[in-house]
Amino acid sequence: MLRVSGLACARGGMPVLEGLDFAVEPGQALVLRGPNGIGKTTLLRTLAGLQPALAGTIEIDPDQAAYGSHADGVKDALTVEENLRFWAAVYGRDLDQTVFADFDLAPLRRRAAGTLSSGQKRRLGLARLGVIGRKVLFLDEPTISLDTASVALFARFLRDRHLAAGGVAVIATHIDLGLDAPVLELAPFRASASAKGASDEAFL
Amino acid sequence: MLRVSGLACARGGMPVLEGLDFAVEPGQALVLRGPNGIGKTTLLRTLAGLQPALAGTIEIDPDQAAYGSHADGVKDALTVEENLRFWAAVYGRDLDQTVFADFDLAPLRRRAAGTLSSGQKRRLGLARLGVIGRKVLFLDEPTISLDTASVALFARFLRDRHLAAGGVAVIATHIDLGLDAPVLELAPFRASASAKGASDEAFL
Amino acid sequence: MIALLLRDLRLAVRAGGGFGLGLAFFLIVVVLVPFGVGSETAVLSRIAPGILWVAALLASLLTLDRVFALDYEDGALPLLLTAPLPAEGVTLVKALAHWMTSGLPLTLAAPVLGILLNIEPAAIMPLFLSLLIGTPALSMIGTFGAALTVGLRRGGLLLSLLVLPMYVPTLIFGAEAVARGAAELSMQVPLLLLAGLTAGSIALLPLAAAAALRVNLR
Amino acid sequence: MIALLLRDLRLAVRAGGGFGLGLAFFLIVVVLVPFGVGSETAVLSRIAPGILWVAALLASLLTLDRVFALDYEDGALPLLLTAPLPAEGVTLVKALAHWMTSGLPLTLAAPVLGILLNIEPAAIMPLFLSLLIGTPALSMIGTFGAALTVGLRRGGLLLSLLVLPMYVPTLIFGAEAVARGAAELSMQVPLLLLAGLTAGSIALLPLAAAAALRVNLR
Amino acid sequence: MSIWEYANPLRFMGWTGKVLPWFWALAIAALVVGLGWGFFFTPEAENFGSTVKIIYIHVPSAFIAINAWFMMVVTSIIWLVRRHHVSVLAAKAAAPVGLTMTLIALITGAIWGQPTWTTWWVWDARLTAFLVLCLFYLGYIALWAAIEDPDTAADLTSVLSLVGSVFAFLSRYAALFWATQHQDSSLSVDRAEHVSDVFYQPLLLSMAGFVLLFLALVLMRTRTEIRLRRIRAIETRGRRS
Ligand code: HEM
Ligand SMILES: Nc1ncnc2c1ncn2[C@@H]1O[C@H](COP(=O)(O)OP(=O)(O)OP(=O)(O)O)[C@@H](O)[C@H]1O
Ligand SMILES: Nc1ncnc2c1ncn2[C@@H]1O[C@H](COP(=O)(O)OP(=O)(O)OP(=O)(O)O)[C@@H](O)[C@H]1O
Ligand SMILES: [Mg+2]
Ligand SMILES: [Mg+2]
Repeated sequence: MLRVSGLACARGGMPVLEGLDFAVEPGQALVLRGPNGIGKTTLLRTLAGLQPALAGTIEIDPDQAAYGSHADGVKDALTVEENLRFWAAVYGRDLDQTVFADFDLAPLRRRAAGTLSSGQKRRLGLARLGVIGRKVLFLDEPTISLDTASVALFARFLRDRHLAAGGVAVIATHIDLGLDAPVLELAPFRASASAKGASDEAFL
Repeated sequence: MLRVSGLACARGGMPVLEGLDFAVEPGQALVLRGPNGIGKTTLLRTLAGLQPALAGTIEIDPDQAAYGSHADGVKDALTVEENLRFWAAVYGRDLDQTVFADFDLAPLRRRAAGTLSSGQKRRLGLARLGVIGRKVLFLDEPTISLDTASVALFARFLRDRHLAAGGVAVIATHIDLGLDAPVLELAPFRASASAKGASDEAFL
Repeated sequence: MIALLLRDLRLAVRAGGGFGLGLAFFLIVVVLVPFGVGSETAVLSRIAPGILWVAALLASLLTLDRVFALDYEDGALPLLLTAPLPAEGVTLVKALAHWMTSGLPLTLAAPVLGILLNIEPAAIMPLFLSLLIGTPALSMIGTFGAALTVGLRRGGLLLSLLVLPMYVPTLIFGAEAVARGAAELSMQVPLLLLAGLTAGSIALLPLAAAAALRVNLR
Repeated sequence: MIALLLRDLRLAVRAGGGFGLGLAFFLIVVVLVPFGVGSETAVLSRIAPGILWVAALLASLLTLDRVFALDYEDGALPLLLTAPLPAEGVTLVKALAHWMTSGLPLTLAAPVLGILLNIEPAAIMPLFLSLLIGTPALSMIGTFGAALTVGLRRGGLLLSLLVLPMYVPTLIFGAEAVARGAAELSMQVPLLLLAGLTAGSIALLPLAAAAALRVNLR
Repeated sequence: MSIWEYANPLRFMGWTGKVLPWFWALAIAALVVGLGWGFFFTPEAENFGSTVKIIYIHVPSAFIAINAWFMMVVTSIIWLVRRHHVSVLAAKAAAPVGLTMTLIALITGAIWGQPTWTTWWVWDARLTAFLVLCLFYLGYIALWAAIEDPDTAADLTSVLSLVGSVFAFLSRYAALFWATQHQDSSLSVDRAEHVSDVFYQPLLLSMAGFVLLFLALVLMRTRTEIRLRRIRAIETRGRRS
């Protein structure tokens, strides 16, 4: 489903991580751990195809990846339902109504997203993952701003809806999601000072 | 230092919290707890004077309050040090150099804030609290994006620098800061459906 | 793609009168000019077509920073680019949405505003036609400029600096068409050139804009 | 307050040529007009002062959305308003920074651009003077408009709609001063009125702007 | 060894360091001789008077102004295709030189225009196209200045220079089209097209001088840009360790 070998990635022109090898099988999640600034976001962006890898290969089932960034991409002027309906349409799907229950959004359905509290907005951002029907999710700190009940809700969605259906998820987070998933500690993969690939290498 | 009685506050024209009474003595912190959307942000904004209270009184030592919002107000184009120097100047103070150690920013000092990772940026946002010299802090989810080490760093700053010097802090957070502080659960203060003060009340 | 177009139009409308604001700006510029240059009818009717074209350019410019910046700021842009839409399609749809909320209403309003500036009656139809054919090029060129500057916080002014020189050929052909129309000469050549410009922009600029977007989100 | 001014100027410079961009826009508008209205020297020199004033207005307008919006988006604005600076002072400093990065360079460049438009030599000094006296009012009025629209996502267009009508008196007195100067009449009256306008705006508008800011952040 | 090896920044610094003084020497020699000859040892043209001498600055600077842009486009394409840093830095270095040459051409043209056309400026096709070129230079430079990350800036400015060239070219033709519609074009520069032989040789020489000057300036500025990148690279390295 997802196989990464010898991956190195860079941010701001400097290598940050190198020598990453891992594979995630269907139904499995992988949690990325590491101190602030180690390169979790960078790794996820690379996996999602937003930036090129410095080295190594990434194999993903074609047309199955989706990226969930730090920011939600929620449109303040649209209602909760319109936001979700838009993303479903972009991915060529109908809006699956169960998502409102899954993310406790039913009472907020007709509210303009701009009037949501930070946690409610985040729930809406996560609910996007429930409507796009992608199997390989790359999630960057998905539980920010969520209270414990909402974190549990999200973990349940991941476990029962996503992974149970054979999906895969790579999740960067600082808190414990309560998922039974292997943890990849990124600290050992910090790029060494001698790592190749800095964009200004030629100038040294 | 901070005394609140009979406070009610509203968001988007609707009362969200009512009947709040509490006092925080010098050297003490108060943690606000409550599910997403209960009104923590609203309460903190009201305390900070950004929005008027519906009812009740707020007594704070004059010229001592400072607000730390969800967003950091960090300028991407300025360096870490320039950002902090600016805030120090706005509060009429010199830049206290210990802040770089307190928030582990010393190596990032000359970096443009726009190139920081989310956690590093957040540390910079929090470091502002260390340079403005205010005694009464209202903090809205200060630990978002922080790894555990940084959370501990922040808790230590609060305990050893701020509270130890007789400061006060009201903190909305979903995680455990490791501070020995009383917790105010907001759920019981949710405004009842009959609460007075909605902006469109006159039309009913 | 249609979903994206609908969303953008809806957002434009919700953000407070999407269609109206570009128009209103157009109107105001047209009203300001007589205050600046004085109200002599002869002078005004002489410069009216040119001023209308320049005002249309500026009104189109002023809405450009909406094209990508909003999606960039709230994080929707990386999500769109990782979605199963070709980046070229995204830029094309964005340009189309921009045209529908700025170029099109401007075109429809221009004849009326022309009357405010004492435009010669013979010039009204040419003005309308040339705007109709020319404004899509403006939107497409502008979208390219917006893609170049999307990473920059509030690149509005830089955007104008990049985009306005590229508007020059469109403006020249457009204004020329009106001038010829007013003089009852054949407008065929400038209009054809204008159409060529529009077609060329629509065919090629989405590629450049998509490349710029990808670089900016890297 | 000085810290805020310095920060704003520094940000303007870092954002890529703060001072230069307003100017460049001004230049471009001036270049575009002849493309629109044609190259007849007589017509151009007739409309030059008016066009320069309108262009200055637009250049000043286009930089307005930087005044508060950036600070609003990254959350610095509520922090500034809860800081020990009077909100009126904040708006005044913002207007000053805006003037220093837009109005002042425009004023200095206007005579040179006037030459491009074949302005009459007698009109150059009046143009310079009237811009020098009038542009601070533009910045102050614009800052008020920016304060009104700060809560709105991408209020740029709405901002122009609100601000441009308020620019009308400044434009009229400014253009009148230049017209009289060019005709070698006394410019004293329009210049005095312009000065009054500027002084009045600076005295009163910070209050209104601060009130608008507070409401918007509520 | 492939010729691309010479584009490695460090090697580039090596060989340009050696040739740069020669460029300077040749440029100065050609300019001194060309301009001196032109200014002091040519007759005055019958219809221009002594103002004709300005041609020795005006025409070469206009020539450089246009060709500098071509050079930037070519080096930008090389960057996009082969990702040679020096190539795009050369484009970056050439832009301000090109802009200055454009301004010199504009200003000398304006000074020349004052006695000949009795006005500083006319909206002639060539002049307007030149003004538009000036704007493209400004935009290109501003885009470089606005973007923090050097590689992003290199990519985006390269795309801009490509697309911009197409529009600059179109503008030139549009301006021609536009100018032929207006009587003012009777004042066109093109009328002075045929430069008689007496003026021709010194003109050629100062033209060569300007080309050499341009090359020297661009090499020098490219070297500065490389050094700046080098400082940046060393600084980031230092901060990381
Ligand atoms: C601001 C005003 C002017 C500008 C921007 C300008 C610009 C130019 C440009 C772009 C060229 C083309 C150079 C080339 O293709 O290599 C040129 C050439 C030339 N200009 Fe000017 N010009 C101006 C005024 C004048 C005036 C007033 C005269 C004299 C009456 C003049 C005489 C010439 C001549 C003789 C050439 C060489 C023609 C040729 O080699 O084809 N220019 N100028
Ligand atoms: N634009 C940039 N230019 C230079 N360096 C950058 C840039 N963006 C990020 N960095 C650096 O790259 C490193 C990796 O950043 P990244 O955002 O991937 O970290 P992260 O693991 O997601 O951290 P966090 O937990 O704080 O979100 C950090 O040290 C950061 O300072
Ligand atoms: N502009 C608005 N208009 C209407 N209702 C709003 C608006 N902003 C917030 N609300 C509502 O007010 C309530 C309180 O919001 P608030 O942001 O204070 O919650 P919170 O406790 O901070 O939540 P979170 O933990 O998610 O940040 C929420 O139910 C929210 O939906
Ligand atoms: Mg991160
Ligand atoms: Mg909140």
